Amino acid sequence: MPREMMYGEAMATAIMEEMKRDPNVIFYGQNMAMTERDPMLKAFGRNRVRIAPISETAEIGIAIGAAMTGLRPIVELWMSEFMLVAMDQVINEAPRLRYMSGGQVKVPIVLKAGYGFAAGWAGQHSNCIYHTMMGIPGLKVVLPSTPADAKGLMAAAIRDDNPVVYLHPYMLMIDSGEVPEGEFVVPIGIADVKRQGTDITIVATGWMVKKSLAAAEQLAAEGISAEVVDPRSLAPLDVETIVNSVKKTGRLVLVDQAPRHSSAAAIIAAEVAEHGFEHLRAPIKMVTALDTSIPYSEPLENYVLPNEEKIVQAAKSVLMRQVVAA
Amino acid sequence: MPREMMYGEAMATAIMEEMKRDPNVIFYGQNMAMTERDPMLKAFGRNRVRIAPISETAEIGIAIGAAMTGLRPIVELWMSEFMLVAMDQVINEAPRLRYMSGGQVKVPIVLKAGYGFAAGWAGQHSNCIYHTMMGIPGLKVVLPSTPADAKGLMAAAIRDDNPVVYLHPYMLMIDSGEVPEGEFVVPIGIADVKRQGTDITIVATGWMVKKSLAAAEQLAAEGISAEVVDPRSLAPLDVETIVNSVKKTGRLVLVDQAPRHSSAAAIIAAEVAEHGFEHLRAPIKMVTALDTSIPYSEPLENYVLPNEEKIVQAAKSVLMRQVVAA
Amino acid sequence: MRKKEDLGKDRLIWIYTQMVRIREFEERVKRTFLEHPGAMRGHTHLGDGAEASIVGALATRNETDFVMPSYRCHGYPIVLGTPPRNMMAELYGRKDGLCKGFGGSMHLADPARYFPGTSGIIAAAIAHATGAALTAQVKNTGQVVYCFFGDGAAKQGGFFESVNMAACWKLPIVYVLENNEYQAYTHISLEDANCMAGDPLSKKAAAFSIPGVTVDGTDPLKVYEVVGEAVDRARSGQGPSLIESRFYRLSAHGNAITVPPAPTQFPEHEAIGVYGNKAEFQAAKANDPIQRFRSELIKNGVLSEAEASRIEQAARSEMDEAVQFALASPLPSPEEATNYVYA
Amino acid sequence: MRKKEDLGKDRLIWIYTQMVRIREFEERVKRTFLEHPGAMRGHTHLGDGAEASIVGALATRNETDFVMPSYRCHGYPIVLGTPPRNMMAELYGRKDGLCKGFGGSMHLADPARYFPGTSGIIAAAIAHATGAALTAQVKNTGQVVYCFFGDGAAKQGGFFESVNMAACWKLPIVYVLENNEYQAYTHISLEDANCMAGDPLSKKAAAFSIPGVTVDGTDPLKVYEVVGEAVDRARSGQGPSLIESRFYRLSAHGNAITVPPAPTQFPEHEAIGVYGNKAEFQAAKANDPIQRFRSELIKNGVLSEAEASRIEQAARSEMDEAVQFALASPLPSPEEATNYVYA
Ligand SMILES: Cc1ncc(C[n+]2csc(CCOP(=O)(O)OP(=O)(O)O)c2C)c(N)n1
Ligand SMILES: Cc1ncc(C[n+]2csc(CCOP(=O)(O)OP(=O)(O)O)c2C)c(N)n1
Ligand SMILES: [Mg+2]
Ligand SMILES: [Mg+2]
Repeated sequence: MPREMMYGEAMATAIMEEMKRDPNVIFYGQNMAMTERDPMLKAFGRNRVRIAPISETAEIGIAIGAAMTGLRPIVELWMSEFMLVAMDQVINEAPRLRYMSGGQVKVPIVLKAGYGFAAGWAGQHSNCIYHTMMGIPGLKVVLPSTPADAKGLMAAAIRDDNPVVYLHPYMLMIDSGEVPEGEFVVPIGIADVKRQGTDITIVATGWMVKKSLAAAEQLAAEGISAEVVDPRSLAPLDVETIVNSVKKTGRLVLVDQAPRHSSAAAIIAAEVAEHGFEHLRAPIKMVTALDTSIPYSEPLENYVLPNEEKIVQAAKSVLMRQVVAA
Repeated sequence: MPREMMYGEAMATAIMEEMKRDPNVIFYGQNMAMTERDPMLKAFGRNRVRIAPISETAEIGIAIGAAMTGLRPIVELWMSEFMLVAMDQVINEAPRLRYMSGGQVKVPIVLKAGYGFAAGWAGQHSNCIYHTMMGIPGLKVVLPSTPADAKGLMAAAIRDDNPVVYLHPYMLMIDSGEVPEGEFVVPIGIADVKRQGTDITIVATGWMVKKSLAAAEQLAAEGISAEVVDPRSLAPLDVETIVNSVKKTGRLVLVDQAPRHSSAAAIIAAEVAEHGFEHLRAPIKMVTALDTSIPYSEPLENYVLPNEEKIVQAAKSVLMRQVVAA
Repeated sequence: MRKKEDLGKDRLIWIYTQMVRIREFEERVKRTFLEHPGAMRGHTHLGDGAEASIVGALATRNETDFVMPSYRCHGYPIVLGTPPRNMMAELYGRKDGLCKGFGGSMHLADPARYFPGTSGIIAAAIAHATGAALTAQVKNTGQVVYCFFGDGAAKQGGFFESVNMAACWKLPIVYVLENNEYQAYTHISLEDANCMAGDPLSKKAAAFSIPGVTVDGTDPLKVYEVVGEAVDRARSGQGPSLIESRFYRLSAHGNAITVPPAPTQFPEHEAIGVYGNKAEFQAAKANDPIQRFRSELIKNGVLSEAEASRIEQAARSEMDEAVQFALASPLPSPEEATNYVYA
Repeated sequence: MRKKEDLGKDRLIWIYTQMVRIREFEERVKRTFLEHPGAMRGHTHLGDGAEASIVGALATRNETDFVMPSYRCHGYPIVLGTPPRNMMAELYGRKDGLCKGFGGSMHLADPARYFPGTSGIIAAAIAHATGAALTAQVKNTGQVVYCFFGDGAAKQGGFFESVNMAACWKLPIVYVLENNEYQAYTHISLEDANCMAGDPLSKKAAAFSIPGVTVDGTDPLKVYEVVGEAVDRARSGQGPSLIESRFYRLSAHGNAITVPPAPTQFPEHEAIGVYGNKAEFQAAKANDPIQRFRSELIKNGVLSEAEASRIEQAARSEMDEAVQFALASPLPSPEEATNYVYA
């Protein structure tokens, strides 16, 4: 039976359930489980639930070593940018140790981090850094946009035998939705069509899914039927579902919270330009953050980030373009 | 008067000349200038040429702080992957401090690093990590493919008032070429057409330029005229020159030493899919490393990396495809 | 060596005045969360409790010495002479903000006053500060760098790397480890190995064979002496020192983290809100460095009760005016956002 | 506490045998660069000079204890019982290599023998080793982790972060800092603040309030005692120790870095090649830990000259055979490259 819950609660529920299911799962990070009142701590004790110092390199590196030797650690990192001090562990250790050992070890870790807190956190706390983790063979990256996906992908990430970066948009933390109770696993690597449509495909991730769905409503009011596809996992990327949508609509807008060249949008656009080219009836269009850091002041921040209006405009401009057969 | 020199010497020459020109330029890194016989040390002394411990975070962070207060540091990092332990300094500090201060400070640093040493260095020393640095507003990334560009772009990087990551392909270190003597600056952000052609555009960077030029010769022998474009700088990216080439040829192959989704190729493909779509007469095709880490053994490594043969095949396959107007 | 006895009356009053100005600024900021909800965005961190440490340290400073703290950065520029009105306008995200509304609370910068900028990433600025010391050394300017960072930051690798390099290169820098007992919501006894062993954090200095001293950071004059010695050492080419300044953060780590438009305010201090330890917090309050220094100055005849009140009143007016200035300043226009990306 | 006097004759001979096997393996590898140029690709680093330290440390080990060194990793698995033929085949990039040709010299792994794998990035594996200790603690297995890393690595932030966490969590791990006087081409006196002040590197332990001891790493029995105490401490739940083991690397840092197809070989040791300090190198050679331990054992009647020769001959044959095995093993087929990306 599904139950209404917030995104944040959905993640916590999945962690709690998976820890009950598998005694090898452990969970630690900074500023968590400070006191004995903490529910995780109550349920699993200090051996499996720990508090860490501000030491991301060690926190992640320790998770890797623990995973190599039989545990399944989840590391709470809070904001994905904090991983940048430990990026070697994330993209040059965790995903490569198995390969370099000729398949002898596995590294089942989950790195959990929020991102894109577009609420005045300014230049160093509001960014999207998933581009640094895409195209790193061995590493998986998931990015749920609904409470149900948040639960199901967390369960999948914990059960996965590979390192998984689990990114959640801060802006969705208190959004509510129906979440299946009990065992519920969303397989990693399968995109989800969040809204059916026929005239144009909008591909978006995270918070941008919400914005794209809102834009799709606006477009619908003007008689335009937009399909909204959420890859849900950036690595591996479900190119097939996206190309199938483009096959149907012939037009593609990509929405991404990151600046253009650090966006997942650009990667997806490239895949479609190679594998879906024949179906495109107009140029691809990317709606991304502007090429600036994220400014503090609200009007500046709003100006830089994608929004419904920009998405609607982009969709319309693509629909107005006719392909000129060369 | 140009003079024949190796890539490595061209870089060193530029550093030497710029240090003579500007007393604010300093140079340090690990395992350099160990003894008084070092030519840089002889010329500039221990105050401006230093040896550093294995502390990339501090090395780069110190460069940033020195740059904020009036110096122009060049940091020798040897292999670009070593920057991953300090990625916060590279993409979340250096390029953002100016913006966050409302334009009050500037951070003129050069981070010099080799990359892609495809010579059995295996999973952690052979990678390309430029994708982590693209789309970071405020950060410039250059990637010269010839000795002349190596000199001219180093000079430009040192003179630039912004943080510049200067990446040089290890595989080109002892390649020779004509290099102008004395003042020679290649502006950052201008692509170079390394070979004129009419049938197909090949865009490639670094070592892949050499491979693409070789592939173009093979294609020429079969009557196919390939244009080879080297962006030279990945940030900012000269989309215009690339689109102009596509305008002429109608077909595009992108060659990149990185796996598909961490390649610059994908970013460029996305730009062309948006800004050059009407000129494309066939799908874009990317020739990248396979989706694996780089294996140690030679036949495995060869299998994973792009080579002339793969480029030639890709070019031919694109030429065989006819656009199907939808 | 500097002795607190050498500090004249004016200087003592200056120290008290700066402490009060910092406190009043922070109190004003805190009130903003009630008076103008939503006006301050993101995450704001206050320096109340740190005043004696900040001002005692900076009282040793030469006019061109660099000051480079962490993201908890309001206190320092106030001492350097940065107009609080521009600081306040920055926190309000206004055009007349110190950083034109681009940086906010965590990223104040006033390079003209030797305050080159701050970082929101833990310990990142320790390396930047060390770099400023490199500039001073390379250019032989005689400047010293005052680098401030938290007890939590002393668990980040970049801290160790930076201090080792400063020690190897004998850079003119003083590292002030501000031990306020907490890193965000975590008490230091849960995450620092020195502390867990009952040792002072200044023991970390042994890792670099540099002087390491722990000082009572609630007493500005003790801080003055200890930092003064380290500054003299740095300026004379003998390299860095590590000073653990112990005091207590008197407000919560920062305003509550909420998703807009949900309102955000400063919650109770973690000692109470998280650990249920009222006694710890009340003891710290009872030891408020400002009250203590005030009593001392009055007792020693440096200040009369009336003079003290006048100083406090002036600070209150100054910070009131700062808020009025901030409120009157326009928001930046959206298109300005594309400025300042490249130099 | 373990005393070297308690080591029986068999165990002493075992120690000598393992030391000789490591040396012979490394000599064989070095010769490969002359005998089969191009066969070993990338960068290869040898452990000659470290034998006494490696074997003395591992002589204290229980059968299921984890061993986690840096990229300079050939010596350890030899002691653990990993067949040198598979190690050699790995270095030759063959199908029968320990890692099937995927890892090479810097990335040996033999998890079945409690050798989970290594990293080519400085200090990265210090955190991994600490993680293995976490597994041991969480699962309460009684295992201890032996973590080896270089003097250079002790300047990387991840080292400090890891040791602090191990100390806070009282993890069962022993950190052996292998001070071989060089990080690549740089002498330690140029980059370590302790060393520059004339202090031992074990002083870094003070940053975590854990025991820090410096030991003569050219004497396996001294290492045995000092590491043994730290291991006992770790196993009994008292947490980590830092041991600085001092010895001298007897070969150059690694084979020369060249661009293929230019040949690569081991250059002269940096003491000579870079610093022109022949005396330093010759003194280290004269103090070769293997020769010294051999003489000692013979002097003490543990070993006869003939027995010693037999051990050496056996090691030579074993490593000769390893090379033959490697040469006979096929190269992997190209398409295998896409294996092992995901579990
Ligand atoms: C690398 C990194 N990790 C985590 C954080 C989140 N964070 C922000 S403030 C803070 C606590 C810092 O504590 P401390 O250094 O003691 O400074 P204080 O706040 O007490 O002044 C943390 C963990 C961060 N900003 N950067
Ligand atoms: C983060 C990082 N920086 C730089 C390097 C390059 N590097 C490889 S080995 C080495 C020297 C290591 O010295 P040490 O830790 O003393 O170990 P040793 O080689 O003496 O055993 C360096 C700097 C690296 N691999 N990783
Ligand atoms: Mg603190
Ligand atoms: Mg060493």
